[in-house]
Amino acid sequence: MDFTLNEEQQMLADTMARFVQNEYEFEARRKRLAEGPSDALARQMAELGLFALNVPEAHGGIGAGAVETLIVMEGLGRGLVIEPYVASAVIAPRLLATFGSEAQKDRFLGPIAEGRLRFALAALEPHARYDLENVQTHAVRRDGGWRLDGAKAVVPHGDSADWLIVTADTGAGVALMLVDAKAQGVAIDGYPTLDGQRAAEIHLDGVVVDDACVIGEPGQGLELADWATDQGLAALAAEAVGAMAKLTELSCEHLSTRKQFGVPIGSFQALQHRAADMRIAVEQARALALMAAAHVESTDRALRRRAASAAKAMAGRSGRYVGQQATQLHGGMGMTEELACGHYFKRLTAIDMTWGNTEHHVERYGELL
Amino acid sequence: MDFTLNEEQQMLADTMARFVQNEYEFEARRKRLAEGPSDALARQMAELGLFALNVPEAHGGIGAGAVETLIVMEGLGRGLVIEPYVASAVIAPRLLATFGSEAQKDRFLGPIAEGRLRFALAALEPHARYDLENVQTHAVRRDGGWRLDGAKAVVPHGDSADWLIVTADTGAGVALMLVDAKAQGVAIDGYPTLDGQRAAEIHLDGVVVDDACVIGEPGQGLELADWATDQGLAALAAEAVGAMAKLTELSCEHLSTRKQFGVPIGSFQALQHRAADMRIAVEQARALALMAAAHVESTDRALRRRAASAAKAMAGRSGRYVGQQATQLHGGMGMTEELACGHYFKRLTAIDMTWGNTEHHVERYGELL
Amino acid sequence: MNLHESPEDAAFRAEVRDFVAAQLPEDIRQKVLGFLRVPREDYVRWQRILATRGWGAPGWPAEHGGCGWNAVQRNIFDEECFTAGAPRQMPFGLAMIGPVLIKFGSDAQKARFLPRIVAMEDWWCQGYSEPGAGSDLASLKTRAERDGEHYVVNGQKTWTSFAQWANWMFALVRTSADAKPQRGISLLLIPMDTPGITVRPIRTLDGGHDVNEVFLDSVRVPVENRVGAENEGWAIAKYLLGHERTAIAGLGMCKRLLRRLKELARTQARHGRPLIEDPRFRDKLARIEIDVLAHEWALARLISLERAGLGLGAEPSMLKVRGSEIQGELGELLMECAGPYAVPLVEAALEFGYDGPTPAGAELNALAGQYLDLRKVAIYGGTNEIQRGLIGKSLIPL
Amino acid sequence: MNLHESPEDAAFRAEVRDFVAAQLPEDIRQKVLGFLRVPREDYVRWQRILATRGWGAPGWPAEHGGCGWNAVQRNIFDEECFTAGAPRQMPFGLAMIGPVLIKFGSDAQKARFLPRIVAMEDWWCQGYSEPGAGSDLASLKTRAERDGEHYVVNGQKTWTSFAQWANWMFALVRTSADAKPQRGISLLLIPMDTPGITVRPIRTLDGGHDVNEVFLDSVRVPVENRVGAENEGWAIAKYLLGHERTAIAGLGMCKRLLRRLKELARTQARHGRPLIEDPRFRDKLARIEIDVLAHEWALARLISLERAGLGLGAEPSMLKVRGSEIQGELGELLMECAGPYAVPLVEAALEFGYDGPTPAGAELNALAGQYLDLRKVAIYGGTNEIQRGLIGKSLIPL
Repeated sequence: MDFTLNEEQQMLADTMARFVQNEYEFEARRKRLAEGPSDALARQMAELGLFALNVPEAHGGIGAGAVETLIVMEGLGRGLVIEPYVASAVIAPRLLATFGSEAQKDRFLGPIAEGRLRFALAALEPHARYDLENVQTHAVRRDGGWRLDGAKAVVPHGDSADWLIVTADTGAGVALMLVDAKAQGVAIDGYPTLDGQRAAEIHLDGVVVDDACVIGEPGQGLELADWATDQGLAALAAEAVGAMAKLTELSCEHLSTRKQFGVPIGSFQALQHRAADMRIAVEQARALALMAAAHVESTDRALRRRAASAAKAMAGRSGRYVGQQATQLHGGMGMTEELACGHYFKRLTAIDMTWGNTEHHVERYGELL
Repeated sequence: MDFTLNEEQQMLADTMARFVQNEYEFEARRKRLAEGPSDALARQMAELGLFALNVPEAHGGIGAGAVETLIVMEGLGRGLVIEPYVASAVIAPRLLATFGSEAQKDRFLGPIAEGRLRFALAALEPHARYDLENVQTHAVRRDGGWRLDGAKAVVPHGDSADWLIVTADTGAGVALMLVDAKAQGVAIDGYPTLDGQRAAEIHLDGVVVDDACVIGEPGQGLELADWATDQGLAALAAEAVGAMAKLTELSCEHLSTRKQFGVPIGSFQALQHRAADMRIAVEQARALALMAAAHVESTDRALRRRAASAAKAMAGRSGRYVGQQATQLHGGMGMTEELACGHYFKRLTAIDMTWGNTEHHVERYGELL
Repeated sequence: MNLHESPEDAAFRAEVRDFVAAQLPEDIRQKVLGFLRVPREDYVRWQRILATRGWGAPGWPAEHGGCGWNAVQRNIFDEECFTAGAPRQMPFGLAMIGPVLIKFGSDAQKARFLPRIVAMEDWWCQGYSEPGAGSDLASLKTRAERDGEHYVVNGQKTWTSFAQWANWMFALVRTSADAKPQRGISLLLIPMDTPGITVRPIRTLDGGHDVNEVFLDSVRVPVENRVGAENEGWAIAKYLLGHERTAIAGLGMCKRLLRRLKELARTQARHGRPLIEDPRFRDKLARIEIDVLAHEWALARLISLERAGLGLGAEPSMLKVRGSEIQGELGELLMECAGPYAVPLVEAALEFGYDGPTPAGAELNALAGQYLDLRKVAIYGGTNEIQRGLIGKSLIPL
Repeated sequence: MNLHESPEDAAFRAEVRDFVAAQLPEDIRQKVLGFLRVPREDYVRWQRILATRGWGAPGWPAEHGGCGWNAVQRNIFDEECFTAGAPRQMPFGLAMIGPVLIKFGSDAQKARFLPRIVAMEDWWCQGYSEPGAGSDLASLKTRAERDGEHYVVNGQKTWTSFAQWANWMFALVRTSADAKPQRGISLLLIPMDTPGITVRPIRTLDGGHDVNEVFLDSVRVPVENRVGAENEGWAIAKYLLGHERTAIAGLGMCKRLLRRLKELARTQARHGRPLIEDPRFRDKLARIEIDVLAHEWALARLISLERAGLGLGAEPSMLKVRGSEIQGELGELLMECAGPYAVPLVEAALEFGYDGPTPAGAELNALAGQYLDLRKVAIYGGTNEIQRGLIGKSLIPL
């Protein structure tokens, strides 16, 4: 095993660092937070190749793998970037490249690589909490397609997506479908989330989807949604690592500069030990984010699922610890919007609650023991 | 509410402190540990009134209450006294005084008060773990009595008891019975336990028990066993408080005398904070041991059960924390038999695993939410 | 020992409970229990209801308009009010400057301010902390220079809770530079509408606005507004910080959060059944309820020992630490109840009466903010690190 | 990056696994995995099996009889041996005095001692710690005075593991009193049968006897048994302590304990079904397995970065802390598996082949002792407090 970055990977990491430095320094980010995701920035990210990363070369992409995705996500996490990314640049291209029809690939992968199409993963439902298999959205057969009725819950960036990736129960198994966000019968209620990003409740009321928009076979949808979610989990775990690593660095900086009783508070042993435990938490989360990157493309289903759940559970647990302790170490200022600390804490909290929290993924892992 | 000791209670606490000081100083205890429980010491404890405590005055006892029991148990815990006490001096007299027939009271309570009869609570079975209601011991009716077949597991001090308090399934509910330890068909296999005390596996093979030895009504046995166990739990919780309070004191002493790099290790902030957390753990356990003392005699069944389980769960959790941390603070020496530290850790560990560990009692409490 | 509530105390508890149940306005109750924003007028409304009943100042002696209650009664009162969803009684007047005036104030000051505190005709804020100084009072920088019958105050205060709503501030200022740091401090009472005062909000993680920076730029304060002698403010500050040490246990808040948590655990589902029936979540509920019980009994014991004159050592610090840990955990569990619906945060829905859309109702919408906000309990009133240091040092003779 | 084991490493792993499966004597495996006492001869037997295969000294260069393996291979070897239930290779010869002799020993010393270490013809023990000195080597008190061609050694060592089984001890002694504390230390090799040596057992919490006090009373040691120059032992001691820093992760032990835990969770029941199906216990298993995985990948990453010359900072300390925490928790969970049957402790049943009574079989009987014993991992090799201090200081520029 070799954990060092090769030349291309190092360049990618440097690119991310520069991007964040130029566009996402604290004050710049506050402005972006107030204004919401920016099309100009999305274009810039596309120019950097970030949307082409997971698109195969044959379709105009870079055809990179899970490791490169991890590098990008860690960078986005360090910068607390709010632009929609995971569903459009990781989940959708991988899903379509792996399970899509040739027609779907031709239709979608090019525009994805160019950053011109946005996707959202809309697989969870209002009463399902984190259970993918609890699908109450119904798909009824009608000539050459399906009629969908149902609702999807807390869809990250659901209100800025062009296409929704949706599960629906056909009566003979669940199908995974692409739904045009502007199709008749689609109602998208967007709202802000605690971390300054956005999500949406989505209602499907007699939405017509034709067969060309079904991914894989109808009946295969649950497995595909599970696969797609695992790609997302691996990405979120890496983002969390970036965020908590940066937050730990900020905390250590604070400890070395902030003085009390005439000495830097970092000279107090209890706080040194706390910093050590935060650093250890980051290391554990990073180890499993790497493991997830290693296995998320595996055809061994149990291996893939275990890896994704382990990484997400650890990201949640470590993120919670690091977020809480960073706030504590920053004192009152850590409780305010005026330092970066609290923004990291909020994003880490939101990541934990997305697509299954720590408890959910520990349970999912336990079922695979 | 008044948590101060009245004059009699203060005298009792002083008595316990003197007893421990005279008979159970560390080296003396090591000798006792090698020799096992002592009849002479039991007589001395009887002379101090410790066995009469829970016997009503009408039967030659002191007729004290749960608070006095708590004071005694805390004292025994501080001294790590290995003499059998809880079943004989707390559970049996309370059980008989509350639910026993007049004949049972006349027969047993006097000798109990004088410390001449030893009891053991033998309610749990080999495959039942901590589930009282899992009774596979059978009681079959035969003229004027019952014939018992079955087994009882990890009975504290089961091999030095004169009488066993036993549950048995009559087919029409469970009965609680007193079984003469010397009766035909009773086989008692005693063995040492990790804390230097003793327990026993007990086999009942066609043991004949006559009706006079049934406590309460046959069919009421499960409720009585539950009640009896709760008395024991409250006592163990108080013993644990004594042990962990003393262990915390010993640890603080160690911190103030042991030097490293030329200063007492207690001057290191991280260790001061650890001592604080240990002290807090003791305080929490003490609070609930007091609550258990307040409610263990309550006729409100749910209140009693909740209080006993809460106290035992907290005693287990706090005891584990204090035991582990004390060992850590004592360093290598904490890992040896040569300091008191490890002996406290072992007793606290054994208490946690007796009559339901922390996990069991959290679950039991949860069922009463 | 008597481990049961005395009949008098039980009767008192019932009386408080009945009163709160009958008199607490329903809209206020809903705001408080639903973790919605509570506006200024609600605090005033509730305080006046209490004052009308004669319960405006639980901690004060009767001769100054207080209830003259003992610690047990005060604790019962707090607990019942909190659990029922009453807004907290603002401490700045009642628990801070009030007791200081009673002990150090002139007769004129007492007559002028104390009744207005009880009736909440004044809203006080606290001018203690300064930027960069943390809890280290000796490094106080705000200066007050004598100019005839006035002090001219220049400096900056921070973490000033509700300064935006206050019409009075009590502030520590430096009135002499040559003395050693602890000396040369005075306590001034400053009307917030005095020219030269600027209040700047500090937004907290939950989007809320409780705390502020307060800038003082040549603010003229009459000398008669000084409490106690000039340069003798240190003793007053210490008195104030040592006051009401058992209140930091936060027991009422723990019980309120626990009650709410159990309600939500009954209405929120997981794998198709109520959370309270999920063995994993039920264990968590059991654990935290056991923690709250331990906290309650530890507090009761401390109050009893204190009444018996057995003195307080580091025990209040222990209660502070435990109280904040429990509140932090309850915040986590509340958020966990909401699961994915903890992520949405529609700020407008934190206002009572909001009838716009939220993804899953206002009650879940408020939980993430509440979780974030509760982290502060481990920081304020002396961080848990400071408390642990006090406890540790009290245990280890060096 | 390449996050998959290389084909060569995978083949090597398979080779080791097959070898251990075929060659590890069954009785030894049972003792080790059952937490029974492992006698001296079993360690020797296994070491000789490894030596015969050419795997006696994984960490040594080939020219001294070692395997010449890289860190990845050493880690694979350790992991496979541990997981399969092999006794650990005693570190005192292989990982301590062996590497020291290779670097600092004379040719005669190398020729004399190294082959005997690999074949375990000698059993070495370590004479470092002294009573009251902890890990503070500078305060070393044992004196060695020159008397012709001998040193005469007087003093006391403690925490000497397996001194009762050793025929050689390497000991730090003070050969000069006038220098500053770090100077004036020498390293001597002492035959344990030299007159004047007394070994006193220290019983540990689990009733075991691994560690000892060693008293040295006018023990005469030939000058040729000194390693390196007189008074230059400090550098040697530092070299020794800095060696094999990734081994402190204890990954093999973590995996062994985890495997055992999962076995027990399948055979032990709660509420009538296997523990592994109990949702509460299964969650705990999942959590700890996730922890072990994280530990494994963190170690693999560290080894990779180290090989790439990216250097070790405080990472080994992090692995030490996590490894000890995980082992401690696994010890707790193993004990929890046994429930009430964790309480009995029949010492005789800790010996292999015991056929007397135990309440619930030898396998549960050993668990409480194992739990107690595992607490030591957070203490030895530099306490976790020391490790956390090192990590913290490396993070915070002061």
